[in-house]
Amino acid sequence: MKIFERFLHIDRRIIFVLIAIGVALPLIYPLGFNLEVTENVESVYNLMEELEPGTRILISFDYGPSTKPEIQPMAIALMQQAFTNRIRIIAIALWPMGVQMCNEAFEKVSAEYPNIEYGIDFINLGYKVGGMVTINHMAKDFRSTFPTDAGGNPIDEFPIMKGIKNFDKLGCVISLSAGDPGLKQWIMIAHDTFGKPVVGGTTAVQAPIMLSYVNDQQQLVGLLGGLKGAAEYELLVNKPGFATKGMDAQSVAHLIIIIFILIGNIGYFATMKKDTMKA
Amino acid sequence: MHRIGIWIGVFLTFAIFSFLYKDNPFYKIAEQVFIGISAGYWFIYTIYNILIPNLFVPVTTDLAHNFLLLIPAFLGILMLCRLIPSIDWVSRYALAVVVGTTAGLFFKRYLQSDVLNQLTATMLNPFASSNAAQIIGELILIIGTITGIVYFFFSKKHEGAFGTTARVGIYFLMVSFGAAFGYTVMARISLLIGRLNFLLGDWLGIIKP
Amino acid sequence: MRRQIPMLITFFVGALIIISEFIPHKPFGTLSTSLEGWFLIISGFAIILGQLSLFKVNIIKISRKAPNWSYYIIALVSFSIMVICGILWGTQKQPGLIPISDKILNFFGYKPFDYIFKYLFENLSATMFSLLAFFMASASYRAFRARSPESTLLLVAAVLVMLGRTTIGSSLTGWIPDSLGFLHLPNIASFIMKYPNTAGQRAILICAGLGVIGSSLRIILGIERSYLGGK
Amino acid sequence: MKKYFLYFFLAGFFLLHAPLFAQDITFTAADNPNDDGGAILLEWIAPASIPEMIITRSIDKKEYIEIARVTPLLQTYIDDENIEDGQEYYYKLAVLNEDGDIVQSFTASAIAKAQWFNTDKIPLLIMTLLLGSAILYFIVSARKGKRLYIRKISGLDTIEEAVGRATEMGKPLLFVPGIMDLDDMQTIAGLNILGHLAEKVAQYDSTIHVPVCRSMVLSTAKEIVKEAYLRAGRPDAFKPDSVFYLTDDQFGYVAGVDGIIMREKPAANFYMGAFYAESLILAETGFESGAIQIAGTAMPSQIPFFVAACDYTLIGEELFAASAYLSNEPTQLGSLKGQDVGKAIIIITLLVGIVLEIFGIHFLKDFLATH
Repeated sequence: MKIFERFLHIDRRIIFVLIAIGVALPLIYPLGFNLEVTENVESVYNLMEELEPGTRILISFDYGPSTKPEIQPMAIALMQQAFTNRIRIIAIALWPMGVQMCNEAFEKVSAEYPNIEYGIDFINLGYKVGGMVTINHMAKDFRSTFPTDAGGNPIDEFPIMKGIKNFDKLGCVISLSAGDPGLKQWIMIAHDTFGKPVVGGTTAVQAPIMLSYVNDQQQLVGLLGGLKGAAEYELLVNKPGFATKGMDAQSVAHLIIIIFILIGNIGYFATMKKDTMKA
Repeated sequence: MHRIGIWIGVFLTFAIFSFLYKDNPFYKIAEQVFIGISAGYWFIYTIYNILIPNLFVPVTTDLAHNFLLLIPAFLGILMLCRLIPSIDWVSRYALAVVVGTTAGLFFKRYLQSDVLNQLTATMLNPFASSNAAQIIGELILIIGTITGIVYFFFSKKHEGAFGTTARVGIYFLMVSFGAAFGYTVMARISLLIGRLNFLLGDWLGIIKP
Repeated sequence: MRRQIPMLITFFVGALIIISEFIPHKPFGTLSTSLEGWFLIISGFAIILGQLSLFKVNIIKISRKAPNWSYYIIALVSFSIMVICGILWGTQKQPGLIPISDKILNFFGYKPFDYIFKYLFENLSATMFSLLAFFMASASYRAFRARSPESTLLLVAAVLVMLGRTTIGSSLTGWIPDSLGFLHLPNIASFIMKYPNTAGQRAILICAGLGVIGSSLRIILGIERSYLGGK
Repeated sequence: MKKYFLYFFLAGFFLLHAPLFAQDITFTAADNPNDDGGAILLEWIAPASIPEMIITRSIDKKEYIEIARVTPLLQTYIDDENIEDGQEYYYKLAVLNEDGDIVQSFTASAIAKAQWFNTDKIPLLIMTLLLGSAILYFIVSARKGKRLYIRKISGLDTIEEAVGRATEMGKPLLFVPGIMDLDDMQTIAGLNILGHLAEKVAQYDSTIHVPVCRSMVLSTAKEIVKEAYLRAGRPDAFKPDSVFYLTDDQFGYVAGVDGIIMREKPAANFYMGAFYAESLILAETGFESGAIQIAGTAMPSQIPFFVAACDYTLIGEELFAASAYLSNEPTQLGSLKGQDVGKAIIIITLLVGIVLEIFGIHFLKDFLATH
């Protein structure tokens, strides 16, 4: 049974090439599988829809270019939903690269919403170090944590910041997070200490851990996990974008990996049986 | 310059992908550029977004109200003394403040969020629902959480009924590791989709980026 | 002096932060708030320290002609270019020391700092992590074997989640009638995520949480001193 | 005539709506609880049909200034603009109609003050005291010399077996202490295990490679291996080069370690410490080379790869337990024992809570859940 031994020793470069093709082809020739919206994504959407026009929310950009493909689509879809409903966004970043991610998302979205004005409907307050400690500080004294926006202009100059001294006047907190500091810290401080509803968009790596917080204590109201979560959200706000486009490629790549896992295991069991028979 | 930028990006992308074949000078160059730029970015953003607005501006414009900020400024400078080996021990004073604050905050926040709230979130009445899947699910959740904690119990030998409970616990842990594994596959593939979208869209223009 | 005073500082700071949770009254509440503000500034210096020591380590490696030393020059140069661009012309939102001329702005389309970020850094960083997609695929094939009941459970859960969490999962089992809806792959994946996965993760969270509590307590009380370095 | 018609209409509006509002609206002001003063909590219950309401504030009941425009759905507003403790503030809640005219108003007043104890935090305080004292008690008793039992961690039995096998085969062992610095507890735990492993290596006269990626870890790991050889009575056999620095970069380090695995084909690989994405690359290369692999990490997202590709994996807290078990250090043992008491408390509370919930008694759950 030589073939089974072959199964065990496929050159990894063949796998590399197959994965690359498996991802590239569906991008060029979409297959058009349909998408189902899951419960946790819907909770995020509903929370946002229930906010009254004019409400201010805080979005924290806790990621960088390394995870941009997964999280940027969420940022864009959330911004689109907020601006459609006249929800105002205060953006901050716990990762320095988050400032640029936020700028890029805003530039893209604001082109569709000409009425949105910086300082009234949206503000980018820039990056602060310190993770959990800094969140705790801004929850008690927001204005001394953020004396200026990302451009160094005092926040008193912007109408959107009027009366914001802590989290009291925020509708909810959203953390778009790729790790630490990120969503976990926001849950611990913004919800568990100061009682603000928190929702999150995370990389798929983070999602299984964060699901423990989606519970009847509402530590986390809802969660967008990875590209799939982003695609579902694009579907809900009815603005298909990068994530929706990537779903087919994602499916095919998963299938390829599953097939290789099966091949590896078939080879393993077949050769093991032979070994034990010999013994 | 947009086009040139794209070409630089493509070159760097392939330089890093060449690592898949084997470690080589192109990869090493790209890696060092990455490290250098990343460090420069952190440096600049820390100065513009933190040290200037939160320290320099308040202290220089209104010292009377902000003189207390000179304390963290002093501690920060002590922190930098770590670069000079002969007096690097003074950085411990600054480190002590940082570590003390973190330890104090971690103590209460982990206790609240990861212990107390997780505990109350598991206090469920599984029979409250009429949906069979939910009843089974919540029973699984309760049993899994308790047996999982039992697995991490170190002051008792895993034998007899206790050992069996721990054994059940490890099975639950394995399922969650499997789920986490599946999700990680998903994450990494998404990043590759992002890259190919750049190559096929922004660079080659085969698809709409 | 070199160890006792830092330990005392840690004790007072840590204790104050914990006490302020229960006693919001002055001075505890206000003191802990100020301390957290200081933390932000000191951590800012810590980041600067990190970048400067990277600079220093690289210079040492180059001057000692450590293996591959020539590559470290590249890191130094890119670091310096980034810092100089940032200080001179500033970033997208932030003005720098000298006003940027329209000529440079029109030439690059962005400020130089942002140009480097957008075209060099974003691509480098994104590609670095997408490498893992390939390693992930080959590792799944070569190392993931159903060798024991434990690893079998892990594999089965992984495969179900991988199928259920993509569009292909819903297409594969889309024909299943509603009465057997629980067999629908996305529903199976959701069930796994919501119950057994959460049970396992929660057990880990609670036990790791207790671990953090234990180590924080040891640090505050000065029993655990490894963070001070040395013996 | 038109004018009269309007008056008539307005009067009708008031007659119809005003009493309805008055019945349904309550408005209260009180000190915002559990803070250090400077804030007043305003609460109202009002029918959702009201389009807008204005809150005004006064200190002398004469001059009122607007502080916010709110809707019935919001239900609460915390006024923390320039509030002085001890001063009485008077509030008016004015109900507007669709045209923006004031239809009716309600008054309330309150004095802000700081609290000495945050009553929301009683369960947290109880838990803090319970856990804190349990951990401290066991640390103190362990330091006094009390023997504390820690169960054997199954992966650790294989250390001796792996060293024996390496000696037989004439192959080295590989130990990777993670990619984080000494400030990570996992690195320290990993190095404690290295100490034990190195002692066995010295006894069996085998060889070990320890590549590291942090300069601080380098000096500490060298020290630990040297001490281990000394304990084994073989200080002469210690080779300082066996612990060496590769590079600080994550992937550069992995490439280096991969190279060692492929060239030297170690009989056993140990990965003990804090790992990120590189865990998978290391575990895969090691698996291919056919080595016995033993891993330990508390990084939740990396455990799956180790579990799948290694023969034994210390999962999460097990890493710290192994470190305590091997180092036999009283503070670590005591702390672990204290945490176990915490786990026992949690399981018991959880069981009681579930039973109470099943019988429809929500007291315990409500008490512990602060929000």
